[in-house]
Amino acid sequence: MTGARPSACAAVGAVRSNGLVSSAFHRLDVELDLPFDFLPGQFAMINEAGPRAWTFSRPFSILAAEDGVLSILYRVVGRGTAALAALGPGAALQVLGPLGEPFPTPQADRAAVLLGGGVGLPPVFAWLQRWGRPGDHAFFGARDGGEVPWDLLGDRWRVSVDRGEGLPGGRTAFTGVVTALAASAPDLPSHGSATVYACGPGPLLRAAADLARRRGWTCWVSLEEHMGCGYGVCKGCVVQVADDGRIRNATCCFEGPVFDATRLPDLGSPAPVPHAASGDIPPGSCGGAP
Amino acid sequence: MTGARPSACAAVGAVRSNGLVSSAFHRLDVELDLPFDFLPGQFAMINEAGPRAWTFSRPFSILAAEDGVLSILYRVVGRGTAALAALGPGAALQVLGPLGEPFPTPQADRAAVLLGGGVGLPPVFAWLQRWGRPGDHAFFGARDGGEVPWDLLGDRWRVSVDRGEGLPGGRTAFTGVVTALAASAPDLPSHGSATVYACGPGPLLRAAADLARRRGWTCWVSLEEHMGCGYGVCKGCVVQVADDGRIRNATCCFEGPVFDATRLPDLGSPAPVPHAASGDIPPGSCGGAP
Amino acid sequence: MTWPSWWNLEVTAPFQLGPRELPGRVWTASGCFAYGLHAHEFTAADCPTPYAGLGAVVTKTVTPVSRAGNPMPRLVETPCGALNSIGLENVGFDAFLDTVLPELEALGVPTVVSLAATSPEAFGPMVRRLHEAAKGFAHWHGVELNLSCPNVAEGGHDFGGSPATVARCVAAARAELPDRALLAKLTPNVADIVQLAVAARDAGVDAVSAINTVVGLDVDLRTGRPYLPRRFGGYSGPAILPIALAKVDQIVQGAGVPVVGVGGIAAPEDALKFFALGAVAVQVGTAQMRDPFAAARIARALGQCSSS
Amino acid sequence: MTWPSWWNLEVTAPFQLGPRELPGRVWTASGCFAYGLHAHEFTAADCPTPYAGLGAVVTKTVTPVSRAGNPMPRLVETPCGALNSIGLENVGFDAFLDTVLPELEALGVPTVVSLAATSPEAFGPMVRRLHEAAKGFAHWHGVELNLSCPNVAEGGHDFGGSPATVARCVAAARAELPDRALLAKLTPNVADIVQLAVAARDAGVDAVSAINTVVGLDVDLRTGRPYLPRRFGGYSGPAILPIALAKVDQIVQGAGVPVVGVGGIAAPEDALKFFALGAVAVQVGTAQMRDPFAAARIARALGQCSSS
Ligand SMILES: Cc1cc2nc3c(=O)[nH]c(=O)nc-3n(C[C@H](O)[C@H](O)[C@H](O)COP(=O)(O)OP(=O)(O)OC[C@H]3O[C@@H](n4cnc5c(N)ncnc54)[C@H](O)[C@@H]3O)c2cc1C
Ligand SMILES: Cc1cc2nc3c(=O)[nH]c(=O)nc-3n(C[C@H](O)[C@H](O)[C@H](O)COP(=O)(O)OP(=O)(O)OC[C@H]3O[C@@H](n4cnc5c(N)ncnc54)[C@H](O)[C@@H]3O)c2cc1C
Ligand SMILES: Cc1cc2nc3c(=O)[nH]c(=O)nc-3n(C[C@H](O)[C@H](O)[C@H](O)COP(=O)(O)O)c2cc1C
Ligand SMILES: Cc1cc2nc3c(=O)[nH]c(=O)nc-3n(C[C@H](O)[C@H](O)[C@H](O)COP(=O)(O)O)c2cc1C
Ligand code: FES
Ligand code: FES
Repeated sequence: MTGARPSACAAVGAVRSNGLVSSAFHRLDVELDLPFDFLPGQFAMINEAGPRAWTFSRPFSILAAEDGVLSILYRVVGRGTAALAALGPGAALQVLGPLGEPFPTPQADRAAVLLGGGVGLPPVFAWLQRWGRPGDHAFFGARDGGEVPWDLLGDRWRVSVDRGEGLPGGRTAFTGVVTALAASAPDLPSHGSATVYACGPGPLLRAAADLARRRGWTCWVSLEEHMGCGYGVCKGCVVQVADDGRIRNATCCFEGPVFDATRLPDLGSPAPVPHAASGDIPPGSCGGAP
Repeated sequence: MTGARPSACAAVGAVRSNGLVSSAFHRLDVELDLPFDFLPGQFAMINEAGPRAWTFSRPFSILAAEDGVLSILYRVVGRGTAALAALGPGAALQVLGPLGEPFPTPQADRAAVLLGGGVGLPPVFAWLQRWGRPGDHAFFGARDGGEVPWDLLGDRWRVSVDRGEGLPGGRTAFTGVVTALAASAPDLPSHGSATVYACGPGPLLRAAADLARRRGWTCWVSLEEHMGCGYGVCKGCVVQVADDGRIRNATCCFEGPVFDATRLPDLGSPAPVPHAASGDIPPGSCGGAP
Repeated sequence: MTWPSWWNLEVTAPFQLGPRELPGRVWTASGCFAYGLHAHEFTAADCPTPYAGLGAVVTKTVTPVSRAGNPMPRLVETPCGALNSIGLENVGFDAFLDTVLPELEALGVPTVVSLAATSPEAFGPMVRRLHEAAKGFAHWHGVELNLSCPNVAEGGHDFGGSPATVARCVAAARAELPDRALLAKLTPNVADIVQLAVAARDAGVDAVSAINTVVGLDVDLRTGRPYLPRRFGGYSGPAILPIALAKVDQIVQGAGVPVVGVGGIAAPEDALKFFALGAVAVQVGTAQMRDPFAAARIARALGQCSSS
Repeated sequence: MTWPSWWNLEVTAPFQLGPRELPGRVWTASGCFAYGLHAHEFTAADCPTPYAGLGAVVTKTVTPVSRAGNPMPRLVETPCGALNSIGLENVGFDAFLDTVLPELEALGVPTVVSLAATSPEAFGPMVRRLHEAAKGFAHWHGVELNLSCPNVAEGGHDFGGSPATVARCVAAARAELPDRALLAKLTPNVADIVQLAVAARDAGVDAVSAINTVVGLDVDLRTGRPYLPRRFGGYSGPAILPIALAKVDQIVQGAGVPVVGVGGIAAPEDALKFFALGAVAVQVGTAQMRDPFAAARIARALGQCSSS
């Protein structure tokens, strides 16, 4: 979609800093042993190094990568992220990245509408940092005011919260979902003249696709799926995409995570049609993959 | 042998301190959530708490247990002890103990000859602390002067080293094995009038048993075997003992680790005779225990 | 831990297993808690005794004649489990009946007796003698046939591998055991464990226990040779949990016989997984070696949640 | 790491396997590195490319017609491994021959092609077509038959479970493959893997690969139901290492056929254990998913030691 991706490296990292930047988001900065470049929307697979490594690394969108330091923003949701949150400075990590299809670069004639929900912030944040122009619009949604990484966001981002609690003094936020905030913004681009870049939970992506459809905007979404390898080799992360009116599996990690929303039946776009041929071996207990 | 053992507790511990006390010996002090009493020669099974626990806890002789703090002395030899050495203050441990048969208490008419080799020091050290009398003799052997925990030993212990290196200023040590140091000591008890308490590597125990045999002394040794459970239930730690002229398996953890050296064919005591009946099921792939 | 909404089993309440009511659904597994007598004076801050809330102690398998077991070393730790090659060291059936069983009864320990024999038909007389010796015992609840031993009379193959032999073992024991629970413990080292479970069911078992250990091997890198003197060992611990869950699911779905789940349980969540698949009870093996209170703690954790 | 004194194999030197010389003894396993084409531009500080020192990339199993695979989720992580239920998603044999294999040849990647089919006899024509398509290819070294798929023609049972069927698969492929190495990959989910290896040997295989994944299951505690939509998955990773070592040892001792060891290798020490038992080569599967350089790093570590 965007041409050449930077090639990935399997780097060894050392935690530089790791801690909460809001009530729910941790920021991890890792020093790497290799130069690391990325395009906004790409992600990295991260794991502990050594005998405590988990079977599978975990995917995290890249927030920034400067001077050999990779930064991510994460929420603790399970065992891997809990283990990550327990690491102190100096802890050794293995990092594979950058991976995946990035968000497209800006188009001269279209404003960008960035929609980030929760820990879906990094790819759209990185997009604005890299490609943002004065006329682009940035919206971020969180559960409540305490969750919002205010210092990171600065003034450019308009913020929505599900519940008004935890808003620090001097900050304002819209109460409601982030797509409602965006839809109600007075300065929104007109019909057909914007591109949406969205990352966040499923309902956000569906609402974003819907908003874009109604306004005649292009809409790029970054999906999350369970991942095994993150670099396209295991087929453990497939999502259904429509190609030529047929639905087929695409790897979220390699063909995605960024997709054109109109290709994704799960976002309510084209009507689902039957799967492409599944071959002549029946499903079931299959070699190495029962 | 010594009557009632204190009953064991399955305690939760928190590391109070953990660090080197010589070039090779670490001392670990653990605060326990239960009162903990022991007899010298007993040991504890120690493991990390929580999901990082190893399948099997590791056995360590008890150096001391005072005011709810258990102390052990250990050398890093493999993965469990390496993991132990990496734990800092506050780390959670699971501790099961005290376990096993302790060293017998002193006999009025016999001097004690304590022989400790390397990390075999704790049980004999604890014996001297608890039961020691002015006429008892304490000998400790290490690989070199740097390995010796001088501050812990104080003046009471006579020290031997394999190699003279690493001797701190003001300290003296015999060069040779610890049993040679003991045998050459000018003030040794006469024939038949001493009891040896020994713990250390196999060659030390064999030499101790041999010395005792030649001098007509009683000899108690503390054995080390691989252990699974440490409390007698898995039969994973058997040693061969002679009973009534026949050899049978005894659990090192429950019937031992302290044994009368004359019962141990492996220490060159009685001549080995055939195993006791092995039942009518042949050895081989056996239920849960192939 | 937070408990799933579907969970409503009372694991520390009595339940019926064949002709017998057992006091609970969390048991210790054979061979990992000896005869259940080594830990009764142990203390812990959070549990009164290692038996608290237990449905049964399955005693170490006893054989007609005592056994000295295999040479040392007998255990290898692996990253997520262990291999054992104990070789069924046990005191023998006579000593078990004379000294062990009466002590368990006196202590009030709910007991399931694990037996192995040299031919299928040998189980009948063993069970009959057990029945006589334990007449009137209130805490002896059942027998578990350990069918993973070589069948001497029939060429040394495992009893456990052949459905026909499993059926003969069960039938012989059942004939002498009208009033206690009869379990057959199945080996996972077969292509189709459902066939074994069906055979056991048809021969009259009240439940099958699944699984015994999985055949494994570890190499001693210092020598380049297998670490255990007999090369192979029985693999147990958390590493085998997914294998045990698969076998239990196959049996529950395919054989319609009650299943006692064994294999890899180290935490309450692990036990829950077996119950979720339909197991009527669970056994804790390897984890009991590390912590004599493991099964009791799991029972307590699961019991608290269902009663809240 | 320090290397054991008995170790003297040159794992990064060419070795003969049947009619073919392969460039090394550390390979990637089928299904965990796709077709070997996703990582060739990856960099690492300590390894020039993910292929450095590799003896072969065993490509993802391809079937006569492309497959969409199983529904998501397809993977579950367990404490020491993972379950997968990919369902053999693959591009199909035609696309493989047209686009994948020529690219591997152009890149100079040593390749072993993994094939599955719907009947034993279908392997013959597949191998023949492969042979024609790859005529003159210098880097295509062999074929691995994935015999763990349901045999449609014969009632849906796994090919891999029956020695007779294994023999027919091997014979069909061998007849068309005089000049490349032929391997049969065996399933561990049987009572006696030696019989399968003997059948493969007698039918003319050059080596057997052991093992494929072990049947496992995990429960989703939120729902109380199996986590994978098809209930069962293939268990892989460090947890299965002792099982794979046991199977490899049984085959080496009992079947006298060269063995390629697969299962649970994540570190050089793990690979060493297979070589210690007599394996002629090893394959790295699950660990390759976490680290595209896993096999290359293992080859490098083992290579350094033998050449020092
Ligand atoms: C391309 C991509 C980019 C991502 N970027 C970020 C990011 O920048 N910050 C961040 O905090 N998280 C991000 N995630 C999600 C993150 O990978 C998961 O939260 C993490 O893998 C969970 O690991 P765990 O071991 O803590 O949880 P687990 O114990 O594995 O799972 C806990 C819960 O999370 C769900 N889950 C697990 N993995 C995923 C996944 N990959 N996608 C969706 N749900 C999952 C599980 O179903 C379960 O409900 C991203 C995911 C993808 C695919
Ligand atoms: C009753 C008893 C008391 C002990 N007291 C002490 C003590 O006070 N201080 C101390 O440092 N150590 C003591 N040990 C030994 C200690 O238990 C082992 O060093 C420890 O278990 C090794 O664990 P690891 O995981 O580091 O090594 P592993 O990786 O398990 O093994 C490393 C090496 O040590 C050997 N080994 C492992 N376990 C034992 C064992 N139980 N006995 C002998 N060799 C073993 C292995 O064969 C291997 O060569 C005692 C052992 C016993 C049985
Ligand atoms: C040291 C040891 C000894 C065992 N002895 C027996 C035994 O005598 N009889 C038996 O039926 N199972 C025996 N087993 C198997 C266990 O009862 C259990 O089936 C197996 O270990 C799997 O459960 P786990 O993973 O909880 O240990 C033994 C297991 C271990 C680890
Ligand atoms: C995600 C995944 C996909 C697999 N696909 C295949 C396959 O297509 N063909 C095959 O023969 N084996 C397949 N396997 C099995 C592996 O090749 C290997 O035999 C097994 O995973 C054990 O090795 P490991 O523990 O190193 O992963 C697959 C394994 C995994 C984890
Ligand atoms: S995670 Fe492996 S293919 Fe996407
Ligand atoms: S270690 Fe289990 S019986 Fe001694």
